Amino acid sequence: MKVTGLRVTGPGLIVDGVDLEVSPGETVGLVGESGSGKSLTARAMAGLLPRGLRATGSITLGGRELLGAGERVWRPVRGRRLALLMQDPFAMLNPLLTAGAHIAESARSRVSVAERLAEVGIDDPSVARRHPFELSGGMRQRVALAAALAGDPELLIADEPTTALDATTQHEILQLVRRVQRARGMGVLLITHDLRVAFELCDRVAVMYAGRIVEQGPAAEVRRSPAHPYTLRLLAAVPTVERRLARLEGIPGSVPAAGEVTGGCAFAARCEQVAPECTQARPPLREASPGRLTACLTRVRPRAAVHVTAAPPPEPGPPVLRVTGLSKRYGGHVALGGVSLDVRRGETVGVVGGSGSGKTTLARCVLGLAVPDSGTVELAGEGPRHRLVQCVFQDPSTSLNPAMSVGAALAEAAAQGAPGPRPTVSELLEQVGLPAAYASRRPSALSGGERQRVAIARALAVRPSLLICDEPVASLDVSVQAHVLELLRQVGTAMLFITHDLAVVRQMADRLVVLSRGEVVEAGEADRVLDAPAHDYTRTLIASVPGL
Amino acid sequence: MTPAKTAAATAVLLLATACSAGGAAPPPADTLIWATTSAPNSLDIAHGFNSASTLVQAAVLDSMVGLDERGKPVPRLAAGWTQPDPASYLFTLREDVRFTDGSPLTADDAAFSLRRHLDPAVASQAASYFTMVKKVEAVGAGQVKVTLRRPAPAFLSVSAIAWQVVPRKLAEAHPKDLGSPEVGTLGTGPYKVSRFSLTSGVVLERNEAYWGPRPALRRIEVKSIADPETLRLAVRSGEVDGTSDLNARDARKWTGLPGVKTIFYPGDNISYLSLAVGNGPLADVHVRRAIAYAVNRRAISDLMTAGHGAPAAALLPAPMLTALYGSAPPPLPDYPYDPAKARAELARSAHPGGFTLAVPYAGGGDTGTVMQAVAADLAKIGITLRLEPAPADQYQSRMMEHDRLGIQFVSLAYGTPEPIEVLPDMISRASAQPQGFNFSGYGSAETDEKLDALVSATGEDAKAQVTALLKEIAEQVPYIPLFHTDNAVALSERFTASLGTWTTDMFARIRPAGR
Amino acid sequence: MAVLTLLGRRLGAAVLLLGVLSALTYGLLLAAPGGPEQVLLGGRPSTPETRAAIREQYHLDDPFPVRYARWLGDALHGDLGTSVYSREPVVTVIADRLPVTAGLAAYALVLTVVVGVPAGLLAAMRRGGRLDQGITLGSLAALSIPSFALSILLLYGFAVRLGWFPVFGEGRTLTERITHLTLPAVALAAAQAALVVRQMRAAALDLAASDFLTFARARGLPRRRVWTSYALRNAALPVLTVGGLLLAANLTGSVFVERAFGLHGLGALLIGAVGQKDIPVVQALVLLGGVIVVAVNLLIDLAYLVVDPRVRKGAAA
Amino acid sequence: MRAALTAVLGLVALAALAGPWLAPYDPAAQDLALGAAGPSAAHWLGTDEMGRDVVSRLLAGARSALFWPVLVALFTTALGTSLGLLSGYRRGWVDALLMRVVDLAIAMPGLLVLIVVVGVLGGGYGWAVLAMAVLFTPGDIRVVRSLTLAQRELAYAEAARTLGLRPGRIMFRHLLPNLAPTVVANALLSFTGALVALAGLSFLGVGLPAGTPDWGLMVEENRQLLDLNPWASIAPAALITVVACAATLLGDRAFESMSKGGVR
Repeated sequence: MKVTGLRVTGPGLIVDGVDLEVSPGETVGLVGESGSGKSLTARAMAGLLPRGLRATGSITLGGRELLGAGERVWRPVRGRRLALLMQDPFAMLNPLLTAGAHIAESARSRVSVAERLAEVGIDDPSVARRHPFELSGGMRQRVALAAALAGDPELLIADEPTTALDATTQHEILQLVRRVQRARGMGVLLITHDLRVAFELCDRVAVMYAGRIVEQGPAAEVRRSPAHPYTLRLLAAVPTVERRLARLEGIPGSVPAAGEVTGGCAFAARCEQVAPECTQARPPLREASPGRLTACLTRVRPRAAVHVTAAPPPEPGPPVLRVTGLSKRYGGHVALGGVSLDVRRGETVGVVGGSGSGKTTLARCVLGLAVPDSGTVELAGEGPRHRLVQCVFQDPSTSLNPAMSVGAALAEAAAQGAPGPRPTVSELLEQVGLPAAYASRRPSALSGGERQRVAIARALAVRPSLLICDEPVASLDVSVQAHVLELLRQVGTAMLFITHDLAVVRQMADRLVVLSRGEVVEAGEADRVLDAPAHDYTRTLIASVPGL
Repeated sequence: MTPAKTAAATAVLLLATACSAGGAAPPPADTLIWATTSAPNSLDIAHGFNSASTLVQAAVLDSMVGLDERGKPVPRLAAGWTQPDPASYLFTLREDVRFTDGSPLTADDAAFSLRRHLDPAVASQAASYFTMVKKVEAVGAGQVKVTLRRPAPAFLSVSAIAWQVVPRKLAEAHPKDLGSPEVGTLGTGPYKVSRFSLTSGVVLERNEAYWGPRPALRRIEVKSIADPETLRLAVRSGEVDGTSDLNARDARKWTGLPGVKTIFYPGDNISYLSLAVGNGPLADVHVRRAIAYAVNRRAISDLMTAGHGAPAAALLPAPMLTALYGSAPPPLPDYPYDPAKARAELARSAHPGGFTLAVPYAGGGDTGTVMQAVAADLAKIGITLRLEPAPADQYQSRMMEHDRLGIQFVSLAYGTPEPIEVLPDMISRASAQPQGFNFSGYGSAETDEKLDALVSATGEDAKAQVTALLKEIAEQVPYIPLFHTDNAVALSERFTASLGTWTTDMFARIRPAGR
Repeated sequence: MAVLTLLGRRLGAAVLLLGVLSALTYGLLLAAPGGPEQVLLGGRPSTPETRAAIREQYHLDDPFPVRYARWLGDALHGDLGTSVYSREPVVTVIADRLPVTAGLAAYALVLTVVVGVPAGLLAAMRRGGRLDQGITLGSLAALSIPSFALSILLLYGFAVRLGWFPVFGEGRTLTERITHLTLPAVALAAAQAALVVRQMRAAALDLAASDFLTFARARGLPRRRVWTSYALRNAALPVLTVGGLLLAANLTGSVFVERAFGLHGLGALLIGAVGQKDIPVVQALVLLGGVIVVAVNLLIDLAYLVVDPRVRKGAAA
Repeated sequence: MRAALTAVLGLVALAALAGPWLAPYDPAAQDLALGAAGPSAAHWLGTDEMGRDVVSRLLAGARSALFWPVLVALFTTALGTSLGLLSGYRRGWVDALLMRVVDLAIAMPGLLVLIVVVGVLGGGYGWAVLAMAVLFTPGDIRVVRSLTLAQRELAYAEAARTLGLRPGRIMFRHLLPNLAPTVVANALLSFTGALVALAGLSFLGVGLPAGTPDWGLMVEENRQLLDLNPWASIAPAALITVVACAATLLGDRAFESMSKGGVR
C-alpha cells in the first residue's frame, strides 16, 4: 500500500501531506503523540474516515487508486486485502454477536472458526460461543484480531491495538501480532504513541507530528540516531525501566494543530536548535541518508547528556502511613487480601501491579473513599484525614471539575487545610510551574499536562503529609509525562505512587511494593526489586516492558 | 424525495388502503341513523330517566296514556278510563296487544309496571312522579285500578311519561337491572330492540305486529357521539341523519349545513337563576330584586337561544303557561332590565354599596356562559361575583347536596303541561332538603299548604292558585326566570318530521321524505 | 430459571403497584364531593325513600376502610362489580370497549414504527442534509402539536372537507374498523412517531460513530449484514423499550383522540366514569392500566432477554 | 428558523408579563351583540362567541400558558434533581427506598391518574399541576440519579471527597453544574409536557373554568366556531404548538451547547 500526499480535512486541517508505504511482509510503525493525526491517517487508509472529514491525495493498493473510490470498490478491498484493528477491544465487537459469529461472518475461506481462534492463541473452542462481554480485554482483542484476519488480508492496520490493555497482556498481543505477521508474510502498519512498542515490533518507523511525518527510517537506526529534534526529544522523555534517571526531560509547550503551522516546521516553536529559516517555509521530507527521511533542515545535534548526580535519597523519617492487614472484598471478588505496607516521611513508595491487582482499592482505602473489611490504616499526624492525605488521580480529563475555574478549585482546596497560614492560589500555581493568570481559566482551556499540574496543586493545597498518586501520568503523552513526573519528584512530600508502568516507577520510587491479586508478592528497595526480582510475577512484569 | 413528498406518499398509501370503505353507499331510505350526545344507559325509565334513554324507551315501550298535541292525556295502551271517584282511576286495557316476543299483554303486567316504581328496592328514578299513588291492582282480565291517596289531576299526565308497560315476569326478575344492555327489555311499542350496547349503540327494528299505525321507518340506529362538535360534523358529512341534541344557541352553526334542515318548536323548559334566600346578602329581598333588575334577560336569552326562545316572564315553562292560561297570562310583578332601578333597589337593602359573593359554578357548558354574563351585569351595580369553577359533575353533586348554594343557574325540562310538576320542586320545604330541587331554600308552612291544595285543585280553581304562587315568587324573588328555549332537531332532508312540545315518541313522528 | 426470578420479582412489584393504585383511587373517589347517587337518581327529583334505599344498597354510609375492603374482597374473588351507570358487569363494560382502544393503540403503534424507524434512520444517514432537517423539523412539530388539536385538524380536513374518512365511530367489520381508525391512529401516532424518529436518529448516530460498526465495515462485511445484524439489531433495543412504553401509554392515553373522533374506547369510558363516580368502573380501569404497564414492562424485559445476550447471561449469573 | 422559534418564546414571555398593557381590549369584555365574528380592523383575529377579542385573550392566556407549565417544570426539576442527587450520591438505604418509590411511581399509568385526580378533585389547574409534578418527578429522579452515579466516580468528585468537602457542597457545587445540561433539558421537557397536557385537560373539560383566557380552553371552546371565526381556535392551537416547539428546540440546543466542554 502506498500513500502519497494524504491530507485529511474536517473543520480544520488535521493530516497534512503524509507519504507512507507498506510492503508485504513488512511491519511499519507510525508513531506520534495524541493530536498528531496518526489514527485518522489509519482510518483514511481503510476508507473509513468519520463523517464530516475528507481525505485528498492518493492511496493505492497494489497499484489501484482507492481514494475517492465508492463503497463498491472499497468493500471487496476491506477484509480481503486490508484489515483494520482498532484500539478499544471493549467497543470494537458487536455486543449482540458471539465471538464465533464475528469470525465466521468475516471469513472468506473455509477455515474453521476453531482454527482461526487457534491462530490467535485461543485453544478453548468454547470461546467461539461466548459473547464479548464474557471475555477479558485481551481475549476480545484476540477475537477481534482473528475476525480481522478471517478475510486473509495482505495488510493489517493496527491502530493502538494494545493501549487499553495492561502491560502483560499488551506484551502478549504484540508478540501475537508479530508471530502472525511473520507466519502470513503480510504487511502490518502499527499505529502507536509508544516509541518503545514501535521499536520493539517494527522494521521501519515513521514519526508523525502535527499532521505530518517528520522522520522515517529503519527502526534500529531511528532509535540509535534520531534525524529529527522531535524524535530526539521524544526518546529522551521516555522513562526507562533500566535505571533511574537523574532528570526527566519533557518537551516544553504542546503539539500545535496541523492547520496552524503550515508555513514552517511544525516543531519549530518547541525546538532547541531552531533557526530562522525553520519558520519561513515548510521543510520538505528529505533523504538524510539512504532509507532515512527527515523533515529537519539541519543535522540534529545530539543533546549533551545531563550528568547530574542523583541526590542521595533523603534519610527516611518516621512513618506517615502504616497499613496493616488490609482486606476488601467486592461481592465474591477479593480486591485486597491482607495488604501491609508503610510509607515514611520523605520517601516515595511505588505500588505496581496489573489490572485487578488491587492497587487502586488500596489507594481508595487509604483515602477513605472505600471502607476496608478488615485491617487498619494509620496516618501520622493530627486532624481529619483530608489534611493528612491527598491524591492525584489518573485521568486528567476528569480530574478537575469542568464547571469550576482553576482558581476556585484551588481556593476551595486551600480552605480545607489546617487553620493558620494557607497557600494562596498564585503560590500554588507557581509551585506547579503554571502562570498565575491560569487561575481564571476553566479546565477545558488547559492541556492534559496542565490539568494534572493543577490537580497536583490542589492536592498540595492542604499541605498533606502523604500524597497518593494513582497512575498520575498514565493518560499523558510521553513528552508531557516527563514534566509531571519531574514535578512530582520535586514535591518532597511522602508519596504512595501507584502505577502499572515499571519504567515510571523506576524513576519515582525509593521502595517498591508489587501487588498481584490483592496480595503483596514482593517488596523492597526499588532498585533491588527491579534489578533482581525475586518473584515470578515481578519477572513477568519486567519482561513485558518494551525496551528502548 | 423531500420530506413533504415522503409524507404525502405515506398519506396516499394509507388512504389507498382505507378509502375503499370511506364513502359507503347511502343507507336505504327507511333506515334512520340518529345520534345522541350521551348513550342511552337503560331501556327502563326506572333507571334511565334521561333524554337519550327515554327517546329509545318511547319507541320500544308503550305507555298506558299518551299526550295529544295540546298536552291532554289521551288513550294509548289503555283504551279508555273512568274515574269512579276523584282519587281513583279505572283503566281498561286495549285488547289483543302482544309483547314483541308474542306473549299477550295482561292487566297484571300493566299494574305491576306502575307498582314497581313505588318499590324502594327498585329505586326508580320516576318514583317522585308517583308519590300520590296508593294502590295499583289488576281488576279482572282487562282492567287496572289505581287508587290515589287523594285527588291528583296531574296523575294522568305523568303516567303518559313514566307508566311504561313491561312484562311483569321480566321486571320482577330484574328489579335493578331491567333495561340494561345485558337484560334488555320487552315492550309492545312500534319498534323492537335488535341490539343494545353502550358502545356501538342501539338498533331498532320495526315491530311488524304493532297494534297501532304501521311505523314508517324500518330500522333506526342510535349512536352516541359525546363531543358536540364531532356530532355536528357527523351530521354535516351525512353519516348521521338526525339528532335532537343540539343547543338552540348553536343554531347558527347548524342552519347552514347542506342537506340538513333544522326544526325548532317550543320546549317545555325553563331556565332561571336561583337565589339562596338563606345566604348572606341574598336573604335581603331588596338585594334579590336589585339582581332581578340588573340582569339583562333579553341579552342572555338572545345569547343562549340565538332567537329560538324568549325571555321568561314567570317561573313556569312557556308551554305550561299556554296550556293553563291560553294566550292571556295574568299580570305578574316584572323586573325589566334597568340598572338604575337595580341600584335604587340595592340602596334600600342592607348592602347599599354592593357586596362580594363567592359563587361556585360548573366550568363548562351553558352554566359557564350564563354565569359569566350575569357576573358582568351584576358588576355594574356593585355586586361582585367571585366565580369559583368546578367540574360539571362535581358542581352538580355539590348543588344537589345543597352545599354552598348562592346564585345558581338552573335549566330544567319537563314532560307534562302540569304546573304541579314544577312548583313543589321549587318552593316546598321538602325540596329544600339535600337532593331536592328547591335551591333557593324559599318556602314556609304556608307555601307548603298552598302547594298541597294545588295538588287536588282543578279548573279555574287551579288556575287561580297557580297565579297566586307565581305572584308570590315574583314578589319575593327566590328565583329569577331567565328564558325558555326551543327544542331543536337537525334532520337530513331525506326525512320529514312532525314534532311538537308534547311529543314523546319522536321516532314515530319521523318518516322518509316523499312518502 | 432467570425467567422465573424475573417473573417473580415483577409479580411482587405488580401486586404492590395495583394495591397502591386501587387504594389511592378509591380514596380519591370517596373523598371527592358527591357520589353515585346523582347517576342513580338520574338528576331528577327523588323521594326520601328512594334515596335511603340507594344509600343502603350501595353502602354509601359505611366508612372508607369498610367499603374499600368490601371492594377488594370482591375483586380478589374476581368480581369487579357492576357499573353504576349502565348496570352491566364491569368486565362486560370494559370488554365492550377494549377492542376499540386496543385496535387504535396497535394501529398507532404500527404507524409509529413503520414511519418513525425508517424516518429516523434516513435522517441519521443524511445527517445535516436537507432531508435530515426536514425530518427533524417535522418531528419537532409533530411532537409539539397537542393530539387533540391535530385530531380536530384531521377531522376537519380529511373527514369533513375531503370526505375521505368517516367522521366518527369505530365501524363493525374489519375494513370498516381500519377506515374508521385511520385518522385517530394518525392523530395518536404523530407525537409518538416523532419521539421514535428522534430516538432512532440519535441511536443511529451513536451507532454510526461506534467502533464495532466501523470494525464491521473494515472487515468488508456486506452492506446488508452491517445493516441488519449490526445497525438494526443494536438500535432495536432502545426502540423496543420506547415502543413498549408507547403501547402502554396508548392503551391508557388515547382519551383525547377518542373524544375527538367519537370513539367508544377505554379513555372515553374513564372520563365518563370519573364524572359519574362510577367507582367500580374507574377502579377496574385503573387496575387495567396498571396491569398493562406491568405487562408491557415484563414483555420488554423478556424481549431484552431474547435480544440481548448481556441481559440473558447476566440474569442467569 | 431556530432563532425565530426562540424569539417566539421571548415574545410569549413578554406577553405574559406585559399582556395587560399590550392587549387592545379587556380579555373578559363581552360584546354579546357582536358575537363570533371574523378578523376585522377592530379585532385582528376576530371575536369569540361572547364577542370577546381573540387577540386580547391570547395575550392574557400567555400568562397561564407559561405560568403553570413553568411551575410544573420548576417543581419537578427542583425536586427531581435534589432527590436524584441525594439518591445517587448517598446511595445506601436512602437510594434503595427512593428507588422503590420511583419504580412504583413510574409504573403508574400517568394520564389515567392525572384524569382521575383532576376529574375528581377539579378546581382549576392546581391539582393538575400537583399531579403532573408528582408524575414527572420520578423520571427526573431516575435520570439525575444515574448521571450522579456516573459523575461521583469521576476523579474530580473523588478529589472533592478526598478534600473532605461537605456532601451538600459536593452535590450542589461540584456535581450539579455538571448535570446542568440534562437538568435544563429535563426542565424544558417537563415544561413542554405540562403545556400540552394542560391544554389537553382543558380540551376534556376537566381543567380551567369556562371563559378563562387560556389557550387550551380557547381551542376547545371556539372550535365550534370553525365556520364563523376559525382563528379563534386555530390561533391558540398554533401558539401552543409553536411554544412547545420552541421549548423543545431550546432544550436540545441548551443540552448541546452546555454539554460541550463538560465531563461526559
